[in-house]
Amino acid sequence: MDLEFTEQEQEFRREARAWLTANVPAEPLPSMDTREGFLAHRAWERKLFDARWAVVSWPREYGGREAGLTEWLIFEEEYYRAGAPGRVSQNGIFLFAPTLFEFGTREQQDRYLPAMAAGEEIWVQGWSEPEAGSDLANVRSRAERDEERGGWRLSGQKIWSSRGTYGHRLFGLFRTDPGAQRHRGLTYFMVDLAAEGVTVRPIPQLDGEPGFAEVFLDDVFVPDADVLGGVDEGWKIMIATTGSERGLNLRSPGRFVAPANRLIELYRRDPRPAERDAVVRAWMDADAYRLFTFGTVTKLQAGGAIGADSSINKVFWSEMDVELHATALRLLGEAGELDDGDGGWLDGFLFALGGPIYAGTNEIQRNTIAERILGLPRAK
Amino acid sequence: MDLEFTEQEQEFRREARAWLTANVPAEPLPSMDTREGFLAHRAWERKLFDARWAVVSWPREYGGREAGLTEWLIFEEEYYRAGAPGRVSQNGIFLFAPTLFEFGTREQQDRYLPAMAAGEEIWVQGWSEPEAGSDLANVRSRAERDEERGGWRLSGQKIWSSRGTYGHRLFGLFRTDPGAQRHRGLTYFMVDLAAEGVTVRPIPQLDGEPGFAEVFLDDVFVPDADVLGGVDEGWKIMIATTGSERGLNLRSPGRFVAPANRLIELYRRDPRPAERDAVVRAWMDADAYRLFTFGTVTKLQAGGAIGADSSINKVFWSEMDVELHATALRLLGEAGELDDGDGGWLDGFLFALGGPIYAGTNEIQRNTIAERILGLPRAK
Amino acid sequence: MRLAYTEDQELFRDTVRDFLADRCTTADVRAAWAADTAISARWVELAKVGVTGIVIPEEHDGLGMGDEELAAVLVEAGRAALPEPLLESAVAAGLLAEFAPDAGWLAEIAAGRAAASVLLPGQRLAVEAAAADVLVIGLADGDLHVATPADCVLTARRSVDRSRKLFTVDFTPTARTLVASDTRRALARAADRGALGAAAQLLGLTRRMLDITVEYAKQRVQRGVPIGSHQSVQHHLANVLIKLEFARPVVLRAAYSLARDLPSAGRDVSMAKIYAGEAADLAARNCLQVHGAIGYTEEHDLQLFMKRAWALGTAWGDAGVHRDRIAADLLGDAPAPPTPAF
Amino acid sequence: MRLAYTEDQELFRDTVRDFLADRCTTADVRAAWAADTAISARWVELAKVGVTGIVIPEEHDGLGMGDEELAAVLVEAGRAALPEPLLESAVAAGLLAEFAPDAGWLAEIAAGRAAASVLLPGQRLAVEAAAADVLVIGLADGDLHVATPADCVLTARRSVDRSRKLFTVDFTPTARTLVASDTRRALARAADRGALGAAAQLLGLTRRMLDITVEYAKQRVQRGVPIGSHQSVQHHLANVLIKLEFARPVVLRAAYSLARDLPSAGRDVSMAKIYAGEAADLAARNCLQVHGAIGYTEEHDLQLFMKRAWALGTAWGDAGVHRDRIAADLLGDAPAPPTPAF
Repeated sequence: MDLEFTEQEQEFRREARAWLTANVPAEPLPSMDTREGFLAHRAWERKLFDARWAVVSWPREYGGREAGLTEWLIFEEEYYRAGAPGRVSQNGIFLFAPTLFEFGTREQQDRYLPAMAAGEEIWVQGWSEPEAGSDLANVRSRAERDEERGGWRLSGQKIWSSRGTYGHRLFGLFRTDPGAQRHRGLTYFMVDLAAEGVTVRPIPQLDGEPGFAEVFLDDVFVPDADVLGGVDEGWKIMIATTGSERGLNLRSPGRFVAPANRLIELYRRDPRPAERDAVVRAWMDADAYRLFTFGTVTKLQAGGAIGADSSINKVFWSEMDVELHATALRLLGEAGELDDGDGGWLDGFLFALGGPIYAGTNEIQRNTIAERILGLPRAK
Repeated sequence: MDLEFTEQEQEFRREARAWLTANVPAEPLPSMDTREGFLAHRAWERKLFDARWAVVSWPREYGGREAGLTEWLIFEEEYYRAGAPGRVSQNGIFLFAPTLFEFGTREQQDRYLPAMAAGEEIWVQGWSEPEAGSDLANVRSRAERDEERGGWRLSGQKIWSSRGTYGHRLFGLFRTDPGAQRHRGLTYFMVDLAAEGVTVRPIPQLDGEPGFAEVFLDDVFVPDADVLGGVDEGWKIMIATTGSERGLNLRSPGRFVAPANRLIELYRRDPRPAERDAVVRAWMDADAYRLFTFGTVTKLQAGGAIGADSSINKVFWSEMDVELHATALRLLGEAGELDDGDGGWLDGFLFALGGPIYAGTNEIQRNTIAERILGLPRAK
Repeated sequence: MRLAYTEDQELFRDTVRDFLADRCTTADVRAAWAADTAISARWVELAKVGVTGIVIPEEHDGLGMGDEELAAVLVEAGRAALPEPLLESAVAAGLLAEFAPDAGWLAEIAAGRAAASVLLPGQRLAVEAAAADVLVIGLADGDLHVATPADCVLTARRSVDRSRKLFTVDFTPTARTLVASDTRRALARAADRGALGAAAQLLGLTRRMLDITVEYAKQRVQRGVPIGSHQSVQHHLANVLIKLEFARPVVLRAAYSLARDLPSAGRDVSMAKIYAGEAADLAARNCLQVHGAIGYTEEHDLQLFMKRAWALGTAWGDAGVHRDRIAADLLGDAPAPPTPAF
Repeated sequence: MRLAYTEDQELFRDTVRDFLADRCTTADVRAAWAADTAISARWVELAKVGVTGIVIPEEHDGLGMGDEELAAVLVEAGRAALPEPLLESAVAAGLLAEFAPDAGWLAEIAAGRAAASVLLPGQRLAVEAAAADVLVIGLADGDLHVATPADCVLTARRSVDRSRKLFTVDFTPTARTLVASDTRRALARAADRGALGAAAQLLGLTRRMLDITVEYAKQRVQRGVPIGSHQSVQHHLANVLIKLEFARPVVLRAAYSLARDLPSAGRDVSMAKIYAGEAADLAARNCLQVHGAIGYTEEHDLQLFMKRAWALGTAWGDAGVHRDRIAADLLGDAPAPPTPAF
């Protein structure tokens, strides 16, 4: 075992910390789901990009630092420790970009990655559909061939698309083979949300802001150049992306270690012994999550894969996050119900409540754990 | 609302308390699942019976006091408060007797109830079968008609029969119509365990004692006089009995209020603040259970029925009982693992662990709550 | 021994329930979110049903009832997520009836021409402090003041539940506003009434969240079956019902104890607040989970009830405060062994 | 950064696992239940594999390894419910190596010719105190004694796990038995080794209970389907796996910290004991529940592992003790803000 960081990693941490200390805005930005906040967050992304901190794990040519997993985790720890703004480009750079790197053509990568990294184009996921529920194989939105123009005509409806209200481009699956069932006959498309035939209906979330949207597509033309990977091969490509969504990439331990430490401070300022154990629990769980992640990194660096383990991960962090924030609200006592209170704990609580739902509900995750890891027979 | 007891009820309580104070053995009896303890517990039942405390809610002619529900609850509170021995005749007097009162002939009642009430004959339930699981409609044990001798020949296998090791008589369902499916064609029999063809295999429980047994029946003759209710009508009769098992009768609040109060004493003698909240929780849950029960009594006295509410009841008390005893073991610290420790907490813990399993697992109870009370569609 | 409301009490409760089903729809609740005050024309109508005067003596045109009836009605208020400050006004009215019965407010409140709010020692936030006609303010030293918003500097605060119009109150006591001293015991009792009332509302909120979700789980079909047929959904909702059914008699008993000022009343109320709070908390969590993303939207009605539940879980003493009180009673230095509460 | 055992460590662990699979079956565990002592002929065989001498220096014929290797092996001991006092002997040997290396016991233990047990300040029960050849006894004043059972009055006590032969120890210290004073720091470290070792065993116990139950849930058919296809069963067992997978790296880190005497070692060990204890506790409960009545019998092997889990959850400081220590560290008066443990 070796739980030390290398001198190079420590230097990387120092550099990140110094830059963040100097550059993180003193006042929180307005919510990224308001028009004003969306712009402010994009400006912040630009600032990160200019200092080469927007996409640390990407190749240098696209603005990254080719950081390894450990360095990426270090950056995330420092990022959340500094209280830096949420990442408005998150679904693009963490969720979609890995797929684009793996399945996109060089031309597609050149066309989209720089603007994504710089916060110029915000990408929006187009997975769920109103009738498909959490089962993506039920996708009904369809793409019809338009030979004449050299592309496809997309129609249908996507829902729960985060950043959809103000975002620029959508990635998602559409049925190209109407005769095929379930996960066959699906193709992965990139769609310009400014194209003719696209209508976006913002959906206000629990916090009142339109954090996600419903996207209606009515005969929207998408050129062949915006098909990702092969036609009818969308499912396997999507699987790679959801692997990222549910796995290591999106939920770095830094996201939880930072609020857990803030929770400790909150308690020390105004101790409520009745909440002592809950505070200790929240801190320990964040710490355990960090250790678990380093264990996963160790496995990956030895050539292993995450696979269904990501379901274990997702259940743990999503439930921990709710408990952590609920504990903070209890510590605040009477002020726990205030939405204009200090520390943004209520916002954090409302945000955390989505965790057990999105990216596959925790019920489905537990089925996956039982069936794919423990080998139990399929649930009826 | 009226949460006072009447003067008559209070007098009943005083009388019960006085008798119990004078008569409960100073030293705990040996486990009722040892041969020695079985005899000692039967002797205790006899003593209760002689003082007319064995079956307080029964008619006077069978040794009871015709106590109403409230008085019965008062008696149970005093009984457990006094630390009196467990009831070795419990399955007879609480589980089987209500059925015998409702469906038995006068002759059957006269034949069996006095010996049951006096602890002379211990009754044993014959519900589960090895392959039937928790679904009693899967009963495979069968009864074949013996016209010549005027009765039936029973064959098959019953399992998890509490007190089966030393008990005298078994009540249970056998299939009298081999062509009928599921809950049809079943008949309710009373079987002498000393009869030819009966083999009893004791099964040691977690505490090491043979608290239940497997009962093998090989062509056991049972006369018509020992059929309870009509032939092929066993299911509806059984339902009445399981209503008792899962409902109010078996789990009086006194069973939990007494140990909850002992838990408070344990804490006060040697406080461990880390367990404070768990102790408070255990006491509150016992108190809430008492209130819930009085609410049920109020409903029953107004002519209502328990019905599927008994599932709510069962889940609550069984899980509370485990937590209460687990808390006590934690309070004992290092001594928590001792089986020869003071207070019998470990024995109580092991006993409590059976609660979420028997009389319909808590998983099945939750399905019942969802389907029969909330009206959700049947689980797949 | 009878642990249930009387027929008269049930009749009154049912009247209120019917009124609210008609006059306090979720659209009405949303309207209160958007308004500056949640006190609307409905206040006078509530008064006509008798609701604003439950604890006001009959000589001041109230119903002269007590905590049992108040709790029964507040369950219905919770079920409807009624935006008006019914509880706060009742707590204030109780103190007015005891210490300033002739100040003229009681009949006004009973008639729905005035609404009251309250600030007790330890509280820093008052509901509807700006729109209320009268503010009853108890200080830590036991002084009781009857003031108007004009006597205070009010700062609006935003609750997660936008229908709760909260204010921090900066109040300078004067001889004019002082109506009584040495009221600590009455103030503590008022706080218990507040906690009981919050518990009652939390019961109603739990029931409503459960009802909404059971309906959804029956209707919503995925992969060809209603989601309510999944065992995990069934167990989520069964667990909510279990919590609710065990909280209900605990709240009922607390109302009984408080109405009679029994020695156990404080502990009984604390237990009620804890149990009802836990039921509502679990309901919010499990019902949201069963709904999935649709429940996470502001468009869906579930959020109205979840947010009220979170707010009331915190208000009038959260679980930690009440657990401390019970622990002190059960485990403290007092020599008396715990006895059954009745 | 590498949070995993080395290849050498894994090789050693696998050797022990294979040995135990062969030589410590559940029948063997049951034999220990029935015997007066759980120290059997297997002790010499364990010594041959190196297991009794893991923390004994090489110059005394041990392997000269430390807490990491000890923890790795104790996971396997837990998986097998090994009845011998491997942990207690190792804790004793560690103290002997530090304070009485030349008393002659170390090589005897390493060779399996002797077994040791230990009693630390705060403990009142010692495992195998009668059958052990040497008892290492630390007193609250910091004195360390090396005694034999003959120096003590022993009273046998009965553990829920009958393979744990427990005794209360009545010991009168003498000049003859005293080997060192001022050993408080070493005694505290020894207690941490004990807690870490218990945590490691609890991991193995959890895994074994889960394996037994997954197998049962696949095989057992009710109403025509294996019970493992029910969502409630799936979720019970998934929850156990989640607890286990998150406890595992916590225990690993504690072994790392303790092996290097890092400043955070005490807190890390406490966290390991808590997480592994909770995993085992949930495993016992859920696995019993999935089995139903058959799991409630003494005939079924599940009970061997449940009972060991309950005993070890209590031994070496239960969750309350360790939570108190972590809370003091995180929330106490010390000014340092909490930092990541590495």
